[in-house]
Formats: sequence, structure tokens, C-alpha cells
Amino acid sequence: MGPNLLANYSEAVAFILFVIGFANLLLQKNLIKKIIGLNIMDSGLYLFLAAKGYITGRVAPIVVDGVQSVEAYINPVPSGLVLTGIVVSVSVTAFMLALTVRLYKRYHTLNLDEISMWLNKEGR
Amino acid sequence: MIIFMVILMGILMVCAIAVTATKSLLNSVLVFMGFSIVMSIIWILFESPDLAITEAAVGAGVTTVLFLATLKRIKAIDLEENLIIEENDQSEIPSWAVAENNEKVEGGASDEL
Amino acid sequence: MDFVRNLPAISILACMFAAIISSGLPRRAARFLNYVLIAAVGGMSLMCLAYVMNIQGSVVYVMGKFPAPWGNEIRFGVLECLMALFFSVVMFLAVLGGRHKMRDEVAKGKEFLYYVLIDLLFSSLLALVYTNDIFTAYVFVEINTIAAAGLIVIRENGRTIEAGVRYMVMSLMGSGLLLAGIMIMYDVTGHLLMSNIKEAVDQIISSGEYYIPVIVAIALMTTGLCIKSALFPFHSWLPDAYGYSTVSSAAVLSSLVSKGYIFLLIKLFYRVVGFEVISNSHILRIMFVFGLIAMISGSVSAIKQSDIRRMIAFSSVAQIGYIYMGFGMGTEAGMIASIYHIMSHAATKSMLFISAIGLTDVSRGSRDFKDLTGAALRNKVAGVGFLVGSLSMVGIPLFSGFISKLQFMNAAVDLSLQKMLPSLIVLGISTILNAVYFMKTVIRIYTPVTKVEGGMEELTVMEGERIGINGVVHEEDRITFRKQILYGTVIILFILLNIILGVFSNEIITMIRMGLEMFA
Amino acid sequence: MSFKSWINGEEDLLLNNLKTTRREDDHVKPLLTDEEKKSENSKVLNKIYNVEDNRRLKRFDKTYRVVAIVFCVLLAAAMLFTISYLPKVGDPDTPANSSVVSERYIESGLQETGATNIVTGMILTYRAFDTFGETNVLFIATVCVMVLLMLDEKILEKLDKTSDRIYEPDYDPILTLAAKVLCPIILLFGIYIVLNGQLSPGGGFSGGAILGAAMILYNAAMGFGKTQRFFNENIYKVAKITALCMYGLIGTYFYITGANGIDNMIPLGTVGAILSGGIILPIDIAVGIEVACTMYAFYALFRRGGL
Repeated sequence: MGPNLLANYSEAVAFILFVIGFANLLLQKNLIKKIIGLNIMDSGLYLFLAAKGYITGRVAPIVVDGVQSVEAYINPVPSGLVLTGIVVSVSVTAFMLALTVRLYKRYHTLNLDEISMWLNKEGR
Repeated sequence: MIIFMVILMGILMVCAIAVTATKSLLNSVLVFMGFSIVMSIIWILFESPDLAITEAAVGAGVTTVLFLATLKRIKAIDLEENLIIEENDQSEIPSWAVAENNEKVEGGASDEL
Repeated sequence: MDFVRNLPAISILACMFAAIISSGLPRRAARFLNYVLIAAVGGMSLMCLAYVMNIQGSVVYVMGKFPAPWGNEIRFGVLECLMALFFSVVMFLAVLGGRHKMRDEVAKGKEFLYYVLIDLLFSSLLALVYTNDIFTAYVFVEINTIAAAGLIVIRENGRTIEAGVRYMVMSLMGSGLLLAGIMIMYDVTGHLLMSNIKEAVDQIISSGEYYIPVIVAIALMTTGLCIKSALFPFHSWLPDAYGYSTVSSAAVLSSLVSKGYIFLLIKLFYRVVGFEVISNSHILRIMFVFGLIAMISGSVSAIKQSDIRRMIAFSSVAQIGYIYMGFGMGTEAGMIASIYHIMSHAATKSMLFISAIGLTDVSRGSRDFKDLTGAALRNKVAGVGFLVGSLSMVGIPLFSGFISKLQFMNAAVDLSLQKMLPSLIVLGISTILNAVYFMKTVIRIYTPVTKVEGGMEELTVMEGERIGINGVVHEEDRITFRKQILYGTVIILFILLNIILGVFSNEIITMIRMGLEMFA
Repeated sequence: MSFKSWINGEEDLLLNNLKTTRREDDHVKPLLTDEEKKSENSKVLNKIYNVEDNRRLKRFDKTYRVVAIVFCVLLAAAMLFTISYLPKVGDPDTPANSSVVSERYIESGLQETGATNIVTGMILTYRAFDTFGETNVLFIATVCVMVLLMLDEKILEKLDKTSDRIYEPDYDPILTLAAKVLCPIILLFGIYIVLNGQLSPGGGFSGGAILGAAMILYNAAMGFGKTQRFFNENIYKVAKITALCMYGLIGTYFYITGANGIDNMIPLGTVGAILSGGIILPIDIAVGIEVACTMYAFYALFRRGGL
């Protein structure tokens, strides 16, 4: 075990969230919950990245009063990446929800196992 | 500050586990909305106001609305299904024998969607 | 600066523009734009290939005015241009080959959306091939995933939608792991550009600080891409997705989409972490084992199928196993064999899917083996296409599959004993299994129906109807070359492509070797 | 016209005007007689209640669960192990925080991009290609949702006449009034955020999402009829394509001129004014329109099946 676990508690939380979301994605039968799990997984990752960019005692990277020294602002790169990531995850969520609606219309269930049962009955 | 952060992180974890544990889908969607709002507060604490605005608008706003719209849509499909079964008792015909697009024809002018 | 250097960037942007504009165009215009676009991109890639062959080196192109490590950049050498050219050729043929089925398969008002999806998929493939920025790669991986899922579900029936859900769930797990890896990598190196990351990684390896995070990050990224490219335990979505989607989608998905991820993986190995680092870690060994398992299990599942398209789909699982086995060998020869196999498999598999549709067309749409009896005699072109594809898959000389198997054998012989023996044995077994299921099909489709005697009760209702009492095949069940000139031409072009890959294999392998040298 | 075919079950007016005759190569089993159906049903039932089969399935399910849980636990352990070796949070000297990359973004970002908000400046100029890709992710997601949920124009009209209330409340005075009061404010706030992207937190994506949320609220309160007066499918198409093309053209101009060493003709403007930031402001506006359209389109497609 390395030395920094306690100092990095926010990252630990982030990755625990990631794993919770991942487990939801793997284990939940219900599609809606799977999708929520996906969102939690992504949020965990973004939390990790945002925590990485944070530097104690510095402020948000918006230039005020012409101060442009590195010592004044936090790292702007992670914020940009997370911004991209959030937009990606909302698109994915919308697409998955649309798939869910169609599946429900066809099979009247949200449970993936039952759906595969129907498919088995259809003979594959 | 650190204590506040720790508390918020704790709420995040509780929300994440609660989503898994709740039976009702509506509840889990609402809990997820709470999760997003807590997340946006955390981002303010991490000095990323851009993310906080985006998360509040996208995560707590639009995503939740989409989830709720889906749930409502699903409920509507269920209602139609019940109507159909009551009107003409077709339940013994396995629905897999009916091609996808004429599923709802029996219901007459039922409201598809 | 030479104008040619702008072409890769222009080709990516042109694809995006075409997609955006197509979303407001009627069906025919969107289709025409799509064809023009793919042909133009092919031409541009050819020009780039000639250019980099001429200057014997790779070119870095900065997107915007800010140089590395601040801005995005793309980078192209021989291998990238070759791949782009090849992708556009296969894409063009696959899209053309499925054109006559489009009306049956895609709902009426949605055909233009199909072309939007194809355009964007193509742009993301090109971007994955050319990019030199790891986060750009992530964004385009997502575009690729969503576009591929859209191509699966555009044929709206229950199975494709279910397969689409499974595909998305799998892929999103993969994307999550990939993103986690990228983030840890960014954290310990401070860069997002591949070349800069490599410098930082070299420093980390020599100094030893942050060694564990780097290894974990590589493992996460590799796992993510393996999941996305349907390596063995993660292939559950694949047969339904390939088996029930539209023809062009199946051809494009099997031959190009997973290959885009695999190409990104190669890039990761060579350009981000360096091949020495990766071959000293255990990651390659794990990949090797999974590749071997995939080769066997994919073939075994394919033998069990009675549905021709699902059989071809399962064969894809086995072929992806081949590619990962080549990576797992950990030598340059193995890598070259894998890259060659990417091309040969892409050319062959899309041809198989497209000829399979020709065969099922003349069997009243049935895809069951029983109903396919004699299909090759009713549709000669498709039959020849399927025959050539099967021969190439099994590894008969003159066709591309033979060369890739030869390359794998050559690469395997140089390995240490504990890797050589399993790879040679599994290659042999897998070839036999390939032969079993492909030749079974070929024999079945070339068996004339009229010769079935006394076995009438074995035939299905449909077949009985078709054969009639005298065993005469109805005229409308025959498809001649003259009826479907476009389809026939596409099959012939595919056969030519396969033979070109087989005959000019030396030149192509030289190019791949050259490309790998200038890759890092 | 199609009434007869509807009676015969060949065409479904409620759905996508699809012919419901089976598509040719779907290989649906031929229609069964009653007895065959019964035997088929019993076969299915036998399969479902087959103890042996079920046991196998259950065993598979159990192993799957165990393997998945073990994998997740291992993943969590590996992650925590990794984190313990990562640099500390909040430390200014980590490789990421002290690298030349962020240094230049902060130190000369203002001069090179003209944006006070360094994050917006970074994603729209330094890493512009990423962001264009991201906009395309949104675009392709709309396309896919349209593939799945869009219904035909005729069916939509018919549906609207019969049953708008299933999706919308009839006339809810509280909701309507609240929407009347809130919508203008939210819209103004969204426009403010879009236009001030280069100066203050926000930018095209967040502002666009807020605009989209306002439109969703208006729609939820007033119904589709009223929304369509100012935002229907044609306007949506024109707005979306124009915005994306504008972004694409500006982006392409920026990439090509930048890479070939040609000077950029777009002036950076005075720092701190609204009209500053060179390419950032027009891109922000384009992105804002695109995101707002996309968010609203998602909602409309989910609720109604069309815009």
C-alpha cells in the first residue's frame, strides 16, 4: 500500500462510486437501473478528474484583475475534459433510454433476463 | 471545509448505494437527481464553476427529465396493454407470434406511445 | 508546406460535414453524397499514402495554430494511410453491396439517417486511425460506439434492439475502463498527446516513481479496448448484432468497427507506452491466452449454428482471437501478422456477409441451412463470393487468408517454446474447425435440390413449395448477374480485393513493416 | 385508401406507416394452426418448467453473479491500491498540475485566445478538435434517438387530434403560470451564459442545456401545440444544421489556417468585452443553439415521437 491513500480520500470515493456504477451495470437486471449505474460510473470518473485538477488555496481559472501567474489558478485541463465527458454521458443516456422504451414496447418488461427468455421462445 | 467535503462525499456514497437498493424506479431516479445536485456542489468546492453549472443543468435537469419521460412513457404502454387485454381477451395468444408492428392493432384507436 | 498534408484532416472534417448536411437531405441525395464522400476519402488516403511513401517518414499535423503539447494534432505515416485507404475501400463495397436490401430493411422515412450514421462512423474510424491525442481518441471511440449501435438498431425488430442494448452495455463498460485508464495516465504524466506521454512514461519507468499507476492505467485501457472489440468472454452481443442487423451494417460492423478499436490498441502499444514496456508486462500474456481461447470457442460455437449469418458472426469471434494471439506473441513478426490479418479478415468477412444475403435472397429469405440447399446454383455470383470467402478463411493459397495464417505460423516459430507450442497447436486446430464449418456450408449450397430423393419429408414446408412436385425451381427464385448488376459487381470487386491482398502480400507486408517503424 | 389494408392488418396506422407484412428475410415461423400452437405453447412451457434446464440456467446465473462480484471487488481493491500511489490531491507539484501544458494555458491563454475564462478558451481553441467531436456525439445521439423513436408525420397528426392529454396535463393553472413567469427568466439566463462564455463560467454547453431546459418547461406546461408555433421540425432542422455547419466552418478555417501558418483573420477583440475571444463567441453561439435543439429534441422524441 502506498502512502497517499488518506490524503486522496476524494479519489477513493470517486473510484468507489466508479465501482458501484460498474457493478450496477454488470449485475442489475433492470435496464433503468443499469442506466443510472452508468451515470454514476461516469460521475465517479469525473469526480476523480476534477479532484486531480484541484490545488489547495487556488481559485477557479477565470482571469481576474489581469493576474496570470500559475500560482493563482487551479489546473484548467481536467475541467475541460470533464465538460466534454458530461456531454458524452448525457448523449449516451438519452440513447440508452430510447432503446429501453423500444424494448419495453416490444416485450413489456424492463428485465433483460426476461427479454432474453422471450427471445429464446422466439427460437434462436 | 474538509468536514463539509467529507459529509458531501458520504452523501454521494449513500445516494449511489440507495439507487441500487430502492425497489421503486421513480425513487431511484429521484435519488439520482439528488446525487447530481450534490455532485454540482462538490464541483463548486473543487473550484470548477463551469462544471457546476453544466452538471446542474445537464445532470440534475435534462437527464432527470429524460428518465421521468421514459418512466411515464413506459407506464402509458402498460395502461394500453391492460386496456387491450380487458377489451378482447387475447392473452392466450403468445405475443411472440405477432409481428412487432401490429401488436397494438387490436386495441383500436389506442394511443400508441 | 505541401497541400497533401492537409488531406487527412480534411477527410475527417469532410465526413462530419457530409453527416451534418445529410441530416437535412432527402434519401437519394444523402445516398449519393455518401458514395461520393467515401470515394473521395479513398482518393485522399491514396494520395497521402503516396506522399508518405515518398518522404519515408511520418507527418505531424497540428489541428489549429498551437503545436504539441498544447493543441490537438493528428499524425500519419504509411500504416495509418494504408489503413484509411483500406477502410474506405471496404466501406465503399460494403455500403454498395447492401444497397438493394435497403428498402426491405430500413423503415421508410429513415433511410437518410442510415447514411448519416455511416458518414459519422466513417469519420470516427478515420479519426481513430489518424489521431495522436488520447482524449480525442476517447471522444471518437464514443462516436464510433453510438454510431455502431445505431447501425445495429436501424433494422427495427426485437432482436436487433436487444442486441443493441447488450452492445451498448458492454461497450459502455469498456469506455468507462478506457476513460479511467486515460485519466490515471494523465494524472501521472501530465500530458494528453501520445508522443509526450511516451516520453513521460519512459522517465517514469526509469525512475520507478508512479510505476504502479502506469501499469494499472495500461491494463485498464487495454481491458477497455478488448471489451469493446469483442474479445472472447465479452462477445455475447456479437452474434445477434451481426446476425440480424442490415447487410451493410453487418459487413461494416464486423470488418471495420472492431478493427478501429484494435488499431487504437496498436497505437497505444507503440506510441503511448512503447512496445518494450508492454512486452515486459504480463498484459500480453493474458491477451495471448484469451486469444487462443477465443479461436477455439468461436469456431466451436460457429459449428453448432444452423443459421448462416450467425455462423459467420461467430467466426468473427474466432478471427478476433487470431488478432489478439498475434499481439500476445509480443514480437514484431506477430504484430505484423496481426495487422495483416486485420486487413484480410476485414476484406473476407464483409464479402461473406454480403454473399450470404445473396444466398438467402434466393431461399425465400430463410437463413436456415436446410433451406439454403442449392442456393449457390440459383445465385451464381453470391455462390462464388461465398466460396472464395470460405476458401480464404480456411487458408487456401492465392487468397489473403492463407498469407495471414502463414505469417502467424512464421511468427510463432520464432517464439519461446512455451508460447510456440500452444500457438501452433491452436492454429492447426482452428484451421481444421474453420474448414469444417465453412466447407459444410459450401457443400450444402452447391448441392442441387433436384437430387434430393426420398427425403421429401425432411424438407421444410417452404422448400417443398419451392421445389414443387417435379423438383423444378421457380424462375423468380433465380437471381442472375443481369438482374443485379451492382451486387454482382461488388462481389467481383471483393473477390479481386481478396486476391490482390493475397498476391501482393509481400508489398503490403513491407509497407506494414515500414509503417510500424515510423509509428512510434 | 389504407382503411382496407388496415382492416386486413397489412398496415398499421398507429405506427410508422410500416407495412406489417413480414419482412422477407426475418425468417418468422409460418403461421401455426391451433393444435400446432397448443403443442408449441406446451413445448415452451415445458422448456420453462424444465427443472433440469432451469437448474442449469440458475447455476449459470449464480456463477455469473459470483464472478461479477469478485471482479468488482478486485477492481475496487486495485483502484484503491493505485490511488494510494497517486500524487496527493491539492498538491501543486503533481505531474499534471505542474506540467508545461496547464502552465501555458494559464500564462498566455488570455493573449492567445482572448478569453478570460481559461477553461472555455482551452476547449474551444487549444483543444478545438475534441470539442467538435463532442458536438458530433450529441448530434449522433439525436440521430440514433430519431431512428428509434421518430414517428411518421401523418400518424403524429392523427395522434395529436385524439390524445394529447395522455402526455400533457389538460390545463394546470399552477404549472402554466409558473412556466409563464419562469421561462423568460431561464431563457434570459441561458442566453447570458452562452454569450458570456468567454468571460464567466459557462459557455455553449451549459448555456445550451439551460435554454433546452427552458424549452422543455414551456412545452411541459403549454403542450406541443403552442410550442410548435415557434419551434417545429423544420425550424429545428434549419437551426441545427446551420449551427453545426457554422461551427464546422469556423473550426475548419481555424485548423487549416493554423496548421499552414496563415494568420487568423478573426480579431481577438478587447479583453473583457462581450465581443472578444476571436472564434470563441461565434462557436459558443453555435454550440448553444445545437445543444438547446438537441436537449429539446430528446425530450420531444421521448414524449411525442416527433418535434
